[in-house]
Amino acid sequence: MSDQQFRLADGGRIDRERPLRFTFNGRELSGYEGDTVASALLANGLHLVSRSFKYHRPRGVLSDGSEEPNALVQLGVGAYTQPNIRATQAELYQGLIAESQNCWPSVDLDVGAVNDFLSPIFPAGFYYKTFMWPKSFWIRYEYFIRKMAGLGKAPASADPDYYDKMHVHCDVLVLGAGPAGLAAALAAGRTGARVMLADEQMEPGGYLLGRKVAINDRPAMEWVDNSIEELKSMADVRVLTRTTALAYFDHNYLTLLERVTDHLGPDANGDRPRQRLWKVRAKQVVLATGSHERPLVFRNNDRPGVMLASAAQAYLNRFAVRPGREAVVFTNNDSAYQAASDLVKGGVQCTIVDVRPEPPDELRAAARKQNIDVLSGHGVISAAGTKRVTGVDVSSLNATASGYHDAPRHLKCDLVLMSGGWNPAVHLYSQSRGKLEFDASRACFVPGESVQAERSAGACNGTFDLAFCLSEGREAGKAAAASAGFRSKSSSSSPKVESSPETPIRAVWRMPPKDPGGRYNKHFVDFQHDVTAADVDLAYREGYRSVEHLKRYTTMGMGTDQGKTSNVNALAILAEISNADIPTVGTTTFRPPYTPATFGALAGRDVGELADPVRMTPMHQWHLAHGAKFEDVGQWKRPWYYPKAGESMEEALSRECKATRNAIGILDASTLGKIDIQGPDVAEFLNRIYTNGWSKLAVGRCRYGLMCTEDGMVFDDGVTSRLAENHFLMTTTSGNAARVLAWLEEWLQTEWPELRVYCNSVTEHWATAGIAGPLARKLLSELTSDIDLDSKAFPFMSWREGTVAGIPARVMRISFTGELSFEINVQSSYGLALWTSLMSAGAKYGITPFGTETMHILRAEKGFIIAGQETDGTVTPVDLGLEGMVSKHKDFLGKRSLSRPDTLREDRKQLVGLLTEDPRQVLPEGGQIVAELKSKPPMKMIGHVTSSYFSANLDRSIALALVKGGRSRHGETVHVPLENKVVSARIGPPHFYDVEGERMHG
Amino acid sequence: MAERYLRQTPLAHLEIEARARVAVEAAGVRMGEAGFRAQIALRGDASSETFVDAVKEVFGVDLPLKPNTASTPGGARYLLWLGPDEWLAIVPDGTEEETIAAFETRMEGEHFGVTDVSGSRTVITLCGDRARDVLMKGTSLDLHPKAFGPGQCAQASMARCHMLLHQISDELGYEIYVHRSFADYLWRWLEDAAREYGVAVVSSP
Amino acid sequence: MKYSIFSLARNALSYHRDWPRAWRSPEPKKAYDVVIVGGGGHGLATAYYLAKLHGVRNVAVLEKGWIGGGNTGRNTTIIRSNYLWDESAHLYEKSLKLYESLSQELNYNIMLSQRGVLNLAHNLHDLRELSRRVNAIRLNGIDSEVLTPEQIKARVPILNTSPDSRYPVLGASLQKRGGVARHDAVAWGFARGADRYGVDIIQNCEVTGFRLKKGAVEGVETSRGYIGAKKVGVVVAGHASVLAAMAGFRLPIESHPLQALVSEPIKPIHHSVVMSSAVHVYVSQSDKGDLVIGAGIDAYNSYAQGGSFPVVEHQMGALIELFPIFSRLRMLRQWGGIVDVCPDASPIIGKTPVKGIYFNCGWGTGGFKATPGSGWVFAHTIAHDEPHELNAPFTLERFTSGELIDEHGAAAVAH
Amino acid sequence: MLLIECPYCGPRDEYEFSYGGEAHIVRPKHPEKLSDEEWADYLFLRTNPKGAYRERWCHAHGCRRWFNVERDTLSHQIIAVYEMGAEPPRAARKGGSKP
Ligand SMILES: Cc1cc2nc3c(=O)[nH]c(=O)nc-3n(C[C@H](O)[C@H](O)[C@H](O)COP(=O)(O)OP(=O)(O)OC[C@H]3O[C@@H](n4cnc5c(N)ncnc54)[C@H](O)[C@@H]3O)c2cc1C
Ligand SMILES: NC(=O)c1ccc[n+]([C@@H]2O[C@H](COP(=O)([O-])OP(=O)(O)OC[C@H]3O[C@@H](n4cnc5c(N)ncnc54)[C@H](O)[C@@H]3O)[C@@H](O)[C@H]2O)c1
Ligand SMILES: Cc1cc2nc3c(=O)[nH]c(=O)nc-3n(C[C@H](O)[C@H](O)[C@H](O)COP(=O)(O)O)c2cc1C
Ligand SMILES: [Zn+2]
Repeated sequence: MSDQQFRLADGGRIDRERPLRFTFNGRELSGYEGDTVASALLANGLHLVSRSFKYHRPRGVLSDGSEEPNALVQLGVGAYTQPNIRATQAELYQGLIAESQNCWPSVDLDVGAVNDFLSPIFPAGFYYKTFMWPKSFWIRYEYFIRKMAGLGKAPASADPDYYDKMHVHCDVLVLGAGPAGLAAALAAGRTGARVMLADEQMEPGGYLLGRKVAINDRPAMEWVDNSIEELKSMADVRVLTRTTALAYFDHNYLTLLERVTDHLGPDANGDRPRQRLWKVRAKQVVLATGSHERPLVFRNNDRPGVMLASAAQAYLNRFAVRPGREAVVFTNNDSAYQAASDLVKGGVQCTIVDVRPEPPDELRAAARKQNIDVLSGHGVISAAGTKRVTGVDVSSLNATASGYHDAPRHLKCDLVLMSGGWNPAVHLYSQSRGKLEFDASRACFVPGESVQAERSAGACNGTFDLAFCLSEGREAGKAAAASAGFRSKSSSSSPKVESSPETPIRAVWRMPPKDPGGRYNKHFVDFQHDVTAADVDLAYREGYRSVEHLKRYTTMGMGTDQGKTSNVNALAILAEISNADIPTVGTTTFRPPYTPATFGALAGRDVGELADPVRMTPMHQWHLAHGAKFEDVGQWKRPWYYPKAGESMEEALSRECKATRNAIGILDASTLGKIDIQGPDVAEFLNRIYTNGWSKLAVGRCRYGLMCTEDGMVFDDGVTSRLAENHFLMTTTSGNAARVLAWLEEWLQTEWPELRVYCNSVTEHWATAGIAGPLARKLLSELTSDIDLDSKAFPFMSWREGTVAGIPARVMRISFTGELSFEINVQSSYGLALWTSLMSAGAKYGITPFGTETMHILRAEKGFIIAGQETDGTVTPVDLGLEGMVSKHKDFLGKRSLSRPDTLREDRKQLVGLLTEDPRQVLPEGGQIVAELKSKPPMKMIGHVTSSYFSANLDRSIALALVKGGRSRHGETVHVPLENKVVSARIGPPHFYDVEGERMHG
Repeated sequence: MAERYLRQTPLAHLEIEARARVAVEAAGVRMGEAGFRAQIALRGDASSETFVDAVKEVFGVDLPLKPNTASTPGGARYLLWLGPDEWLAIVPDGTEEETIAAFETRMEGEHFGVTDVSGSRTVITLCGDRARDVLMKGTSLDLHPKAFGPGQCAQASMARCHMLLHQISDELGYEIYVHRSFADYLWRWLEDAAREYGVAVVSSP
Repeated sequence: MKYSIFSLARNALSYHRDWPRAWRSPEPKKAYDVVIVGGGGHGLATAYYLAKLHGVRNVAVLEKGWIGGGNTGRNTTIIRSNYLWDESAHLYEKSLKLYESLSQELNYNIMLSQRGVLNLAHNLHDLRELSRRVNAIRLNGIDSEVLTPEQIKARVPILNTSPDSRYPVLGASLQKRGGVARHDAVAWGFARGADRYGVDIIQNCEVTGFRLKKGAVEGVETSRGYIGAKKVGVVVAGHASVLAAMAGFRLPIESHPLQALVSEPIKPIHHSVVMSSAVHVYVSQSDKGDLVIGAGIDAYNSYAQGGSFPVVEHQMGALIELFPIFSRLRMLRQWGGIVDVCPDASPIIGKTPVKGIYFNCGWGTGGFKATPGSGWVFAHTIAHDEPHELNAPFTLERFTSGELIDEHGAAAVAH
Repeated sequence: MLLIECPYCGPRDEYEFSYGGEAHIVRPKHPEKLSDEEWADYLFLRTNPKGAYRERWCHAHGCRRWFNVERDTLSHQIIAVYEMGAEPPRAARKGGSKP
């Protein structure tokens, strides 16, 4: 076979100057720039492209666009490979590699095709009826079923490309750049409105790309080119090709996916993204998305070589490809006559089979002139051939189209073109929540009333005549601009085109079988999922009668094409079977996306390094340089511990803990939430927010507080300082900083607007270094001259202002470790400088940086809780043993909840300490506690371990736990059954070290 | 007085100057960091004459009352509207404390809020022909000249961060105020977003 | 007609013309002993067990649309019983047990695929919560284990377990008996089963009001006329508040959209179920080959069965961070359901302020796994006018006493 | 995706806001005087209607202000936006209407 022997000598929109090589199933082939994979395959005479999902039937190219159910290929190799790509949409590029999918060993010889022979026992829904015995075997059956299913293959490695997103606002968004869309965009653009025009094809023109029609007495594409040029000259107009509108959301928000560099092939994008997602907020939308031609349903209508008439016409005119030599054009409406006429001009012999007894005279006369036979009132009964159609049986239909008058007549052909009428592409309209209406004369669903600020124009509105498409588009564009506040300055008229009257179609939804009572089991409705008219019947018979049940039982319309070519046929057949009218049966729900959308594009650039912000403190680089291991706390990275070379985690922790208790440790506490609160009513406000009282806190002093939600459960804690009479600084846990600020604002603004209080986050303004340990005062005294550090002058739970290491600082004498400790806050630009000063001045004292883990151990030794670890949203202050902090004298958020029957229960889970019998044994956090051991589960649980560590300072393990009635169980021994052992421990009070608090007060 | 040379901006570790990919002339986008910007969070009642007068007196500019606008920069001190009772005041580096003190004195006995937040945010500058396209990748604000122009500001989310955006002029482009801990992420995000247009890194003005 | 490979083969000979209807579509009778409102999985299961186990056969299921078309038809089909609190663990475990023999019991293959469910931990806090949960579940006698990152990698090689990942995988819990099932089949199987016991399944019949007398129910007003009922069980998921309003009370429930999506079908690549509640993404691969992917709820109340786009964007970012090789695959379809969210993320199953009206709701984002168990306890409750001990803790009164069963724990969304 | 008109900043995308649930639930002045039932009602019971719904939103990524919105929970149409503390506008009280 010579290369591209089906390519016409001239014509088409391909670039003959740019020949391209590509391979299909390992075969080297050629095509041109401007080809799709499908047109290039057809130019090479290849019709067999793939195998179907279930029966592995040979399949060819059905359409020329994104509605394609059959011709799916695996495109590209290695990390670039993509499954299920429509050959009809994929543009050819140099070196493209495509393969058939879902077949083995090859598309020509596919073992899976046995399914076609077994199909009698595999009707719709067969799997619900079998594979139930023996019970344990389903997982094995499933293994094979899964292997058979699926289509293409996922790549085996990460995606080398990147994806981008863009937000835009516009006055008028026009979707579809066919005649209607172009006319709309022009009309809107001329008003000066911000217009955006998008079309999913590689170039604008829509339907006109594949037709030989005239506009203003010139080839229509000239008008298209001029229109685009004019649009591009307008300042506020954006034209996007290769851009599919995926989804229409609330409030005129739409997503569009642009294939920026896909058509160049891998490695050709340079710095450009592979695809770009446009997120558009449009004041007005004009839908001009055209229509899809419908297949006709007859026996073996799925054979390669059976295609849509409009597709064949497009291959001929747009791609200069002759899709066959002899064609039977099977139609129920006028549009296929033009296709036949074009094909004949392109050297294809044509016979028209029209189910209408009386097609329009002009059409017949025109056909006669071109020597095209027209068999009116006829239907195609079935197609012959396996991997390529070889002919059809036709006969004349009876009046009700329920059978045939004559014996079948065989027509030889290598191409069957179907035209079963047109489905307006109402997907986006429907997603905008619009209700569809059925247009009986055109036998299609059309948009009804607009729900959002949107208009449909052209074929997607059921307007199929070019002249009307143009005028409707123009009107829609003008009206949309006007609604967005833009009036047209000039009045221009629609371009001139010949209008041809349309005659109604004769909808025959399924061609009767040859014999009365014959079967429909090879009358394909949904090509991809091998759903036949017989399956529709079966579903109905078994009671799956709603169109939604039909869909789910047969999987009709659930394939990668989402039933663009099949749904209407299926529901019409269902209507016929159930004697209902089509609108009553209705459609299934249209859902986004319009065509499948790359996951990567939906994620955009928020992947890998940029997946989510990593928040860093001002001292972060120091931690990195000093080998810190980090812990994620919300988005923050916090040093977890600082292992020295060769040190294990345990060793490092032991060193950090001991250094802090015996000398001095230093912690980066910058992540703590800090809220600056000002105003005359702050104390009252804090009284309502915290469980304890605040009115009497003196200026210069700090106090620990607990916050509850309204249902009485602890949700955050922290120290708040009084900076001045009307000025407080609240600290929160690192993870809750934003939540607490939002909580404060919510109450202030929505419930207590009378309180004169302003809150501002200063979390990031301050960097905080906490120094703790017996030598902390000594170190600090070397770095400050203007703060009196004496315990009387600067007692525990107070703060002072001064200079530390030459930096203005606010120093708080508070302690989470139980040691003498100072938290030094400086403006965060100085954070690193403060830290390094402390480190160098502290070197002689053995200052030791410690991370969150050591902090947790030290505070657990003291029995200090961590909100979120000792609490989980079900723990009250009383449960924590902090009833002393629950004010009796005032109301506060959550107070009333503490006196509900359940919160008053004596046997609630309460915070206790646990000491394991074996002091070397560290309980796992999350271990469940039982009072009574059984030999095996189930066992009654009475609580769980919330915190547990090996305490180097105590040289034994310690743990905190929540235990039912725990406070009255001190002294009891309980057990923690683990996967392969049981650890026993004794309950005691939840503090283990310096119970009197001498160290921190010292 | 603190030893100012001790300070570090949150982007210092990125050594952004060394990251320039293309020559300034060829770049669609120019980015830089304007660190150490002295900022004061200001809260008060816009309907109170005392407050409005105090602002005028202490900052030397009118309190911007129109949402999403800033008082004209150029002067040493200006304010950005953040909310109906909330503004961000920009003052010369080093004057924040005295300004706050002056304001507190002037507002003695009134209900107001004034807080030094100079360490909270750094400023990423963004200009060039494609600066707006870069921003549009990360925020859903309408930044078309018909909707947003010089002198306007807005708080919004940008990438996965919170930002305060201020358009200085057509030529000088935009300033993005971002919280310090997010600055590294946002810088890298923006730089990545700009790469298809060519990025040049410029020293802050 | 019993379903089996033999009956399939036999029917093949007659071209499948003789299959009977899976369920009838009768006209509603004037009155029933029990009317179940809502033809989702839970409602159908309730009717089935009422008829089968409690001998209450004069039952109608009233469905405003088509059965199985609510959340039953739009969920990510994850089944597991690894819940933290005893009350939940017992209830969900009952359900899983029923699931394990449901295909045989109903003679309808619901394709229960116990391929194991993994819940990932991405930070130390997650890990601690996960270990607490696993320990509790084990001590409740339910299978559950903790996996190390190496064990996770061996089970799910395509998962990104690199420590440098933005969401590093520090560990996971695994319930081997967990998995997925074919959601439609669950509804249809129960419908067919209930129908065989004489239950009337009435579709396109919307309940629009209750007729009450002296604080007790007498019947329901519907789009197809009045239907008398001695007892009414309401199982309408996202519409619970709407029905409660008709009966004159309010519930601690808010309705939110929950979205899911599927990819195009591909050859098998993902053999287990992976859930990450921290980053809100849940993935399994259906038998058809599509990846079924769930997200978190939309923040606001809604009755529109669709959600908003930022949720999907977020979910996709997390998905690709966890499964980098999915980046070039494509989303085929996205949709939403309306979930009935309870403050403590646990269901409400029991009596209401109106005598004779029972509610079963609040399953929120995670009730598919409970379908048989929920029907089983609800049938008991209706039949005996008394909760079974399994659902006794799940009363409406717990919101007054404070005895909540807080299953938020590590999972804000508990599929 | 919703387009919400912040009363202070103008229309912004939904994800700039955080949601606050049902509006006009007033915190009882004297919780201690309430029965458990009354307290539970305040804490947990919600109308959650299908149709017009008054709810609170906060412009979290913008001006940080809370305000009220009346929105149809089925069509998502926004019927009214009004400031905290304000009475629902008249039009809003009538319930849903077409754009
Ligand atoms: C996207 C998504 C993912 C989920 N993923 C999981 C998961 O992985 N695992 C899991 O366990 N759960 C999951 N769930 C939750 C699960 O789907 C539900 O909890 C469960 O299906 C609820 O079943 P149901 O029968 O109670 O409700 P539904 O199936 O919703 O049935 C309620 C029925 O009541 C009908 N109804 C409503 N009002 C009326 C009226 N007035 N009159 C008559 N009929 C009425 C409705 O039409 C509907 O058919 C998910 C949910 C969603 C939306
Ligand atoms: N019976 C007939 O003869 C008949 C039937 C149908 C159409 N037509 C002809 O078709 C033309 C219709 O013009 P038109 O402008 O309405 O439609 P069109 O088909 O010419 O253009 C629609 C365009 O929208 C694009 N599109 C569709 N969905 C899209 C999406 N989601 N995102 C982005 N782009 C999308 C398509 O790629 C196409 O280019 C007229 O010329 C008409 O005569 C004739
Ligand atoms: C587990 C599961 C798998 C699904 N698989 C597919 C699929 O392969 N193809 C498809 O088109 N839809 C699939 N769907 C989605 C349904 O088509 C449909 O969107 C969903 O049931 C919600 O109904 P609605 O879109 O009609 O409102 C699936 C749904 C679920 C719950
Ligand atoms: Zn605002």
